[in-house]
Amino acid sequence: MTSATLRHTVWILRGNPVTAIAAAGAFILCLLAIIGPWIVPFDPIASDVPNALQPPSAKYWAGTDQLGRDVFSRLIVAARLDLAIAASAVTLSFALGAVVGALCGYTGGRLDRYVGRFVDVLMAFPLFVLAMAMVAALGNRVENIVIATAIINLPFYIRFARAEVNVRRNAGWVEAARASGDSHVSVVLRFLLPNVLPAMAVQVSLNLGWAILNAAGLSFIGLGVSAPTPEWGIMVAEGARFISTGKWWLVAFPGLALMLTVLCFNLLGDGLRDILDPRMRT
Amino acid sequence: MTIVRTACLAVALLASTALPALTQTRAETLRHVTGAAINTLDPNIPGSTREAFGLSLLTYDRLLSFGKKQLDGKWVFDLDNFKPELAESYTVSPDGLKITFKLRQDAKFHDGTPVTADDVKWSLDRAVTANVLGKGQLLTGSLTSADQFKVVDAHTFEVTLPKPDKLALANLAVVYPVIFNSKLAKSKATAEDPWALAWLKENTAGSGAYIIESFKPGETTILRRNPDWNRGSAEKPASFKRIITQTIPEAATRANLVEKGDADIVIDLQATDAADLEKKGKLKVISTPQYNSITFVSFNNQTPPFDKLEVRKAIAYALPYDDMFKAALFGRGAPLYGANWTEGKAPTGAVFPIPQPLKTDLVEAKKLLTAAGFPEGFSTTFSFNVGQAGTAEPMAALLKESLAKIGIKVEIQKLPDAQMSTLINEKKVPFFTEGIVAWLPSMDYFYRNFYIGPIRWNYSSLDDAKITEWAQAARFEPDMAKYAALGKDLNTRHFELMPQIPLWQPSQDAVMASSIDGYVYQFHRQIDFRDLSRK
Amino acid sequence: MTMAEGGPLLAIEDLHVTFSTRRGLVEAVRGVSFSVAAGETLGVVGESGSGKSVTAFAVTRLLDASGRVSQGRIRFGGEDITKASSKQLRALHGAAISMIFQNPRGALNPIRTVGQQIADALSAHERISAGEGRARALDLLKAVLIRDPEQRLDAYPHELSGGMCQRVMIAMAIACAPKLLIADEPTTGLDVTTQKTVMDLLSKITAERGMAMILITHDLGLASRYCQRVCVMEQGKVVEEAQPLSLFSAPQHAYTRRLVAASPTATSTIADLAPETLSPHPEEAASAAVSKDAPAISESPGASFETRSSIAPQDEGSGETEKRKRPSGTPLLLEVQNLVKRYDRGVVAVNDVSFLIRAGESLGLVGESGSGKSTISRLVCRLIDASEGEILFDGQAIGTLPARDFHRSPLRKDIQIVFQDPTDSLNPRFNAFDCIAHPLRRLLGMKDGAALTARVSECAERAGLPSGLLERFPHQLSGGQKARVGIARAIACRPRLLILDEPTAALDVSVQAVILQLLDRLRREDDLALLFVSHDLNVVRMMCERTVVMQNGAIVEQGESLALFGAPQTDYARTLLEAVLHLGGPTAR
Amino acid sequence: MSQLSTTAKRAGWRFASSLPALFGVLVFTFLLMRVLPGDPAVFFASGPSAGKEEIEMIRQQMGLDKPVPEQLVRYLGDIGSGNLGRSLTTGQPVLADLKSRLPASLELTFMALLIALLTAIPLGVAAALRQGSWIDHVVRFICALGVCVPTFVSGLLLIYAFYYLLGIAPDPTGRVDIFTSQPPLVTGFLLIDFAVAGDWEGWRAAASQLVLPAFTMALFVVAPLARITRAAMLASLGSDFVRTARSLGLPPRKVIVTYALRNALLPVLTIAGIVFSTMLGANVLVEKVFSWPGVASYALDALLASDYAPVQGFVLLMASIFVVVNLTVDVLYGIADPRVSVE
Repeated sequence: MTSATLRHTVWILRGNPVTAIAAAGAFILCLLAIIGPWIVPFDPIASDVPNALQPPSAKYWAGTDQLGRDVFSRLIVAARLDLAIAASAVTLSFALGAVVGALCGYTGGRLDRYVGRFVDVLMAFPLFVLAMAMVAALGNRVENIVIATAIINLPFYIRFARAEVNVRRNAGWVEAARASGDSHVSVVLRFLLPNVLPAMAVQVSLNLGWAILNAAGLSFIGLGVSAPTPEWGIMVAEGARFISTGKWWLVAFPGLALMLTVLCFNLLGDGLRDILDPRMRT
Repeated sequence: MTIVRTACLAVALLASTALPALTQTRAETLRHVTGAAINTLDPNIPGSTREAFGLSLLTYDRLLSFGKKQLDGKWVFDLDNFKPELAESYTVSPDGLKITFKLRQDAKFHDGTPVTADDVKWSLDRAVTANVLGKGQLLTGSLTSADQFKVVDAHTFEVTLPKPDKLALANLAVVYPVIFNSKLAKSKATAEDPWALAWLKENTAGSGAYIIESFKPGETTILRRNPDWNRGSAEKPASFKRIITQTIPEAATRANLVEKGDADIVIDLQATDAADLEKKGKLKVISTPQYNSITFVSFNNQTPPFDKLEVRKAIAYALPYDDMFKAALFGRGAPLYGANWTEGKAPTGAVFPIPQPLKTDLVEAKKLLTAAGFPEGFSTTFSFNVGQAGTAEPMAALLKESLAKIGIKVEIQKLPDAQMSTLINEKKVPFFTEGIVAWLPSMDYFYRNFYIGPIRWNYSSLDDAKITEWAQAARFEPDMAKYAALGKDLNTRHFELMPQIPLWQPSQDAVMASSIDGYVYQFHRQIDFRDLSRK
Repeated sequence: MTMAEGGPLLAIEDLHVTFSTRRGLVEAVRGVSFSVAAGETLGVVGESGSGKSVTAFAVTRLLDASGRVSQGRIRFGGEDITKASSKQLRALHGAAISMIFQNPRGALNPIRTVGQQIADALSAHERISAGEGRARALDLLKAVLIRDPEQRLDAYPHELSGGMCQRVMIAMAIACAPKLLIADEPTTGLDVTTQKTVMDLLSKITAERGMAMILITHDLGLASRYCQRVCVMEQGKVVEEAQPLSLFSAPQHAYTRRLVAASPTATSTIADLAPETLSPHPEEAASAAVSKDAPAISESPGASFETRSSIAPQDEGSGETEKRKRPSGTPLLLEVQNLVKRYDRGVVAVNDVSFLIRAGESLGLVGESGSGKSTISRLVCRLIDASEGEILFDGQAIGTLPARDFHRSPLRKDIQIVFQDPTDSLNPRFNAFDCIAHPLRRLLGMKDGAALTARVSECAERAGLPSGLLERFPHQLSGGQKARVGIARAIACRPRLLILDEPTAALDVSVQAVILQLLDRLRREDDLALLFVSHDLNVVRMMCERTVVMQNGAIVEQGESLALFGAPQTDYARTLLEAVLHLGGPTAR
Repeated sequence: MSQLSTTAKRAGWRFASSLPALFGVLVFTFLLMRVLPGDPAVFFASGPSAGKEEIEMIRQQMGLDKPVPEQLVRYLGDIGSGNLGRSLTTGQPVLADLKSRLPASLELTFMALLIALLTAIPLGVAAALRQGSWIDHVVRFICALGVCVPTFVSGLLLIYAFYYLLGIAPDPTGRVDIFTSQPPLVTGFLLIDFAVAGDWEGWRAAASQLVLPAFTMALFVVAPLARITRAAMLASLGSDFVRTARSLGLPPRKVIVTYALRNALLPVLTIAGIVFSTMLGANVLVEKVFSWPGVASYALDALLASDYAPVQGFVLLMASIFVVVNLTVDVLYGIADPRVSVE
């Protein structure tokens, strides 16, 4: 990041407190994901059945669950897994989608048509059902949830990268690179990709939240991460069963955590878009 | 700006439509909500759901039905006591090999045709001959061939048995041997489908207390009372004019509905909702331990390390029973642990399951595990299916935590229902929780169906010569004292071998409007709406 | 609105316009004053960033949200409209003052028919029925001399050519008979021939209807031909105001002098464009010192109102006669034979084109947009494959190696290209150093180190790029500087043939002048052959010994530049030449 | 005229080119279902004595005893003859199930999309007109808020609040109050059928059932729609033709609505099409929570039971709808934007 970009970023953040707050929130989240297990007041896994279903109190800030586990501690510890799921799913589809999409967008022709067909097939799928089917088929382990989420995200990244590269494929600097002795592949990888990555980074941060929600949805229908691992989606899904009996804290706090996280990433994505959008640089 | 204004108008319009629906006077209608779905009208079709079985009890009659008895103050079905349905009376010959039924003269099918012995013959022939579910069930009562059924005259019917079988009559009272309108059914039969399976799947040809008014699989079934039906106890039609069964997948919503009075009865609530509603006291909550069921933690006894008795026992002593019972079921059920047996012998043999003398004892568990050659413990997986996650998930978490204390590392596997049943059928799950239910909960029936042979329901893959021998002997043992003695040996042996760890019998929480009367816990864990009335 | 008798129609006094940017307030217009009398045509001339368009938008108060009039007064018809409410302004817009914009296609609503849009303009100020609107729209279309006006009424802008769109735009602007027409670069982006007809139409209409017009343009020729009075703007100020004849024949202000000199005429030479005798542009002076360290460049990156800096010429003026004659014994460098390029769906972009370039020779390729000249430059550069035909370079058939593999060819470094849009031709993520070093690394296999740094600096120096700018990224450079980076990159590997695809089309005239001089110098120093693609006939005439004229993918005429421009043989070449505007007084009206 | 024929040609071309995708979906789903580790025969052989025989019986019935390639060929043949197989979960032919359930899903999705559009477009326009102001930030925030609550949570909370606590919403038990008689079947869309029958009481009942689930779904898609509206509106407000309109003194309303908004709605149309197809497939959870008898919850139950035929049928249906929606969007786009031509 050059100093000019840095200055620009600072300017954007100053004019845009929402983005600044979102960035701070995302930073805190990442921090919690790293140090979470060492700062929580209770063991997030250890049960304490006599103290089950306690409402929030000074001791249990967010109450306790069915097994008497401290909801607050579980929330904090879950940050790591949730962020990991979201980040790895998005990274996977991002990496694959960017390269494939960029190649398609640059070369056009047969590869583009074939990949386009494949993307059409994927897009024509009801995505959530596809994710469900894949998790059901592969087994509901964390890595499979990640893979399923990545695959259903893939078409968007491919299309996005394809479109972004496509508008640049005839740019002067691309032809100049060819004239400077670069092969097509090297033009795509060393010239076009670095140029479309920032725009895609916006997509990434918007998608991070979506990936977390997707995992939560899978948990709700029983295809999520297995107990007793704390994970927001499954906590919300479990807590949802207690809404009717007024045990609100079981759904409210994980829901809030989920909400704040997704909110952070979404607002950050919006902000990133502003930072990276050259038209904003008046 | 027009758009904003239009949007405001639209929102206002939408909001105004969300007014409270008018409460209708519907005392004569019973609205039942359930999480599952009815999928066929003929309970014999392979793949029929429990709700389909429940429905068939209303649309069809059988020769007999179970009587009722009180168990701890709750009405439950009685395996040994029958009341006539289409049969007016029945006699069993002294050698127990011939049962003669006298049919009611006044019974008519829904289309007005009188019910005759020919219809009974055709229906029972179908149940033991066609590719239907009844076949497998009826053989547990020695009913296997059409030759055993004989029409004596229009209203007399005879069943012959190869051996005196205690469960023969009971088998005629379950859901499969329903009596079809044979004339109607035969008219719909084809050469490929002589038993009219396809037609009966979507149509009824019965004489039951209710007639299908509308049937939307997976959504709603509406039943209209059959005014001519008089097989109930009071010689009059069923009490409710209409019965609506609706599928509401979300359990919390079902609880809301019944609490708000929009639904009249529901039997598949989450334990937490049932407990909550009971505490509020507005509704009638009848909580009956399912005395014909067991929820257990099972091992595959053929798979190491669970082929070692000490390992199984070690785990049995390591489970946190009380916590599991409280966390998973909120204490709603009958525990099958914590009994006191003298000298390690089962106190009774006439019934199964009975509580076993198990308690949490980590020291003992560790000792047993060391004896088994696993002083450092081992790693394994513990599986349950998604459908049971509500209770199994907290249970599994506690189990994992507790077993970790004796060095056993457990990875929890939550499997989609179909996958779990497939794996169990292939005997590929080493360590898991499941539940079993016997429609005919006699002691030998349990042992024969769940602990013998390479069949799917033998969850523990137990293969013990003594249990096999004693269970087969008990089946045809006419002397109840000897039967009880065999049962005592079986129960004791079962505990000693520890093929599974029985945990509890969960309660069926029937939650209903306080005006509803006459609820009886039934063998198939569905409601027999013919019993119900509104005060 | 009452008109003050005898007073000017529009009077601007000491107008200041400021924009709020993140670096604070930027003053784009700094005290402009001028007036327009009723029926008069005033030209406002200046290069990009001079504030001429901002002035126009300030008059109509159509500035961006970030810009505002900070000082001064605007009187229209004697009334002060500086502080007019938006309602008052709405009454003025279209009815009293209309505007015509550049990029006419973009200025029309793409999803509304031409007739509807004209009717919209009418109904904004008059209560008229739909039928009436249509009828009057038709009349207006006839007035702007559109062919088949009945059919055009229901056409969408994309179905019309750029020239026709501009006519529609004019029809809309004059719909409510305004007193003043402000035409902001009305012909930029149009082909020369179209440019002429559109301007002729504008002057005819304004004359017929007694409308005053402010013609805002960067093109001195255009202003001289159509205006009665011309204001020259520089950096937000009017530096000179005069009759066109006197202005161009005897410019008073230094800037005007430089501008006049830089504008190519029918007779000017490369050396004339930026003679040393003229004082350089104040900001150029700083960057002119190529070899000096750390030039104090005051222009800031990314500013919309940046000034194009450039470098003063150094050793021009020599060899004017020498370059016209190349001995016929000079070896052939490039030989293009029967080149054809077909695209899908039967579009033929290049149709049977043949020409030669000798070593060190400069060949011009002229034609209007769509004539296939850019396709030829890419074909020759081996960026795309030809459908038919041969390209021989130094006697070798280079067309046989597919374009996809040509990057491995040893001849790759011998053929290099400079692109039209300097912004578009630089990788936004490379700084100037990397841009120039890239071909050296790829084609000459040079590794990072002192040698590479030295070579890059040398190229930059030769292209007139101060070494202090090498660390900058493209968006931190001005247009002229970016063009220099592009040239430095192209000459880095010392090619033998340099293809120049409209290298100065996106640049201001004064920058164009120095870039042209630079290219001419480089050619002579390296004995570089040039393929110079341009739509600007004056530039080609100066730069090239021989010229090829193209139309619709085929060559219509080729020959020695002097001969061709002096006595064109074909009608098309003649039309092209006639449409070229030269400095001078207004044409007879 | 030529515009119409161009659009028709374009639509036809698009349709033809989507057929391979449909075929791909078909085969892919088939294979995916076969990879599922659950054996439907075992799952449905749940009778108390379910032995090998019963399992075999079901396997035969479903044709699972044949090798997979043969199953695929037979399946494709069946599809060709319009037979989507039979669901074990409901016991009905899949085609009949889908036919009876699709209107429910469509009605819900349409309503949700309508609510979303009616919310998103004004929000997006407001944000664009006041770019950078607090309105812009508030809109951004509201949008972000909508997408960050899982639908099942917002659905359950809405039920809890509006049905259980406040009692102003009807019981969340499907499309219409069980005690309201159904209108005669015309389109399957209850709102239309009730209106056709002139039963306004019933119409009200159906509409009131629709509000909460539709709102839950709409909540989730307001964000992308508002976002694209804002962006498109900004682009079109900054465009040359809006400047032209201003320079001609057109009234602001006309400038904003006729010039800016109509152009800005073009990208919104595209996104709305995508949103519609994704919603239709992704409303599984909403349908579950509101006991809505739609196709998605039907497919979910079938999937968990490894009931192949309904899942395959559902996916095929969704893919077809995807194609149809794309076509519709194309045609609409072609009508709305004269620039579009055959590629």
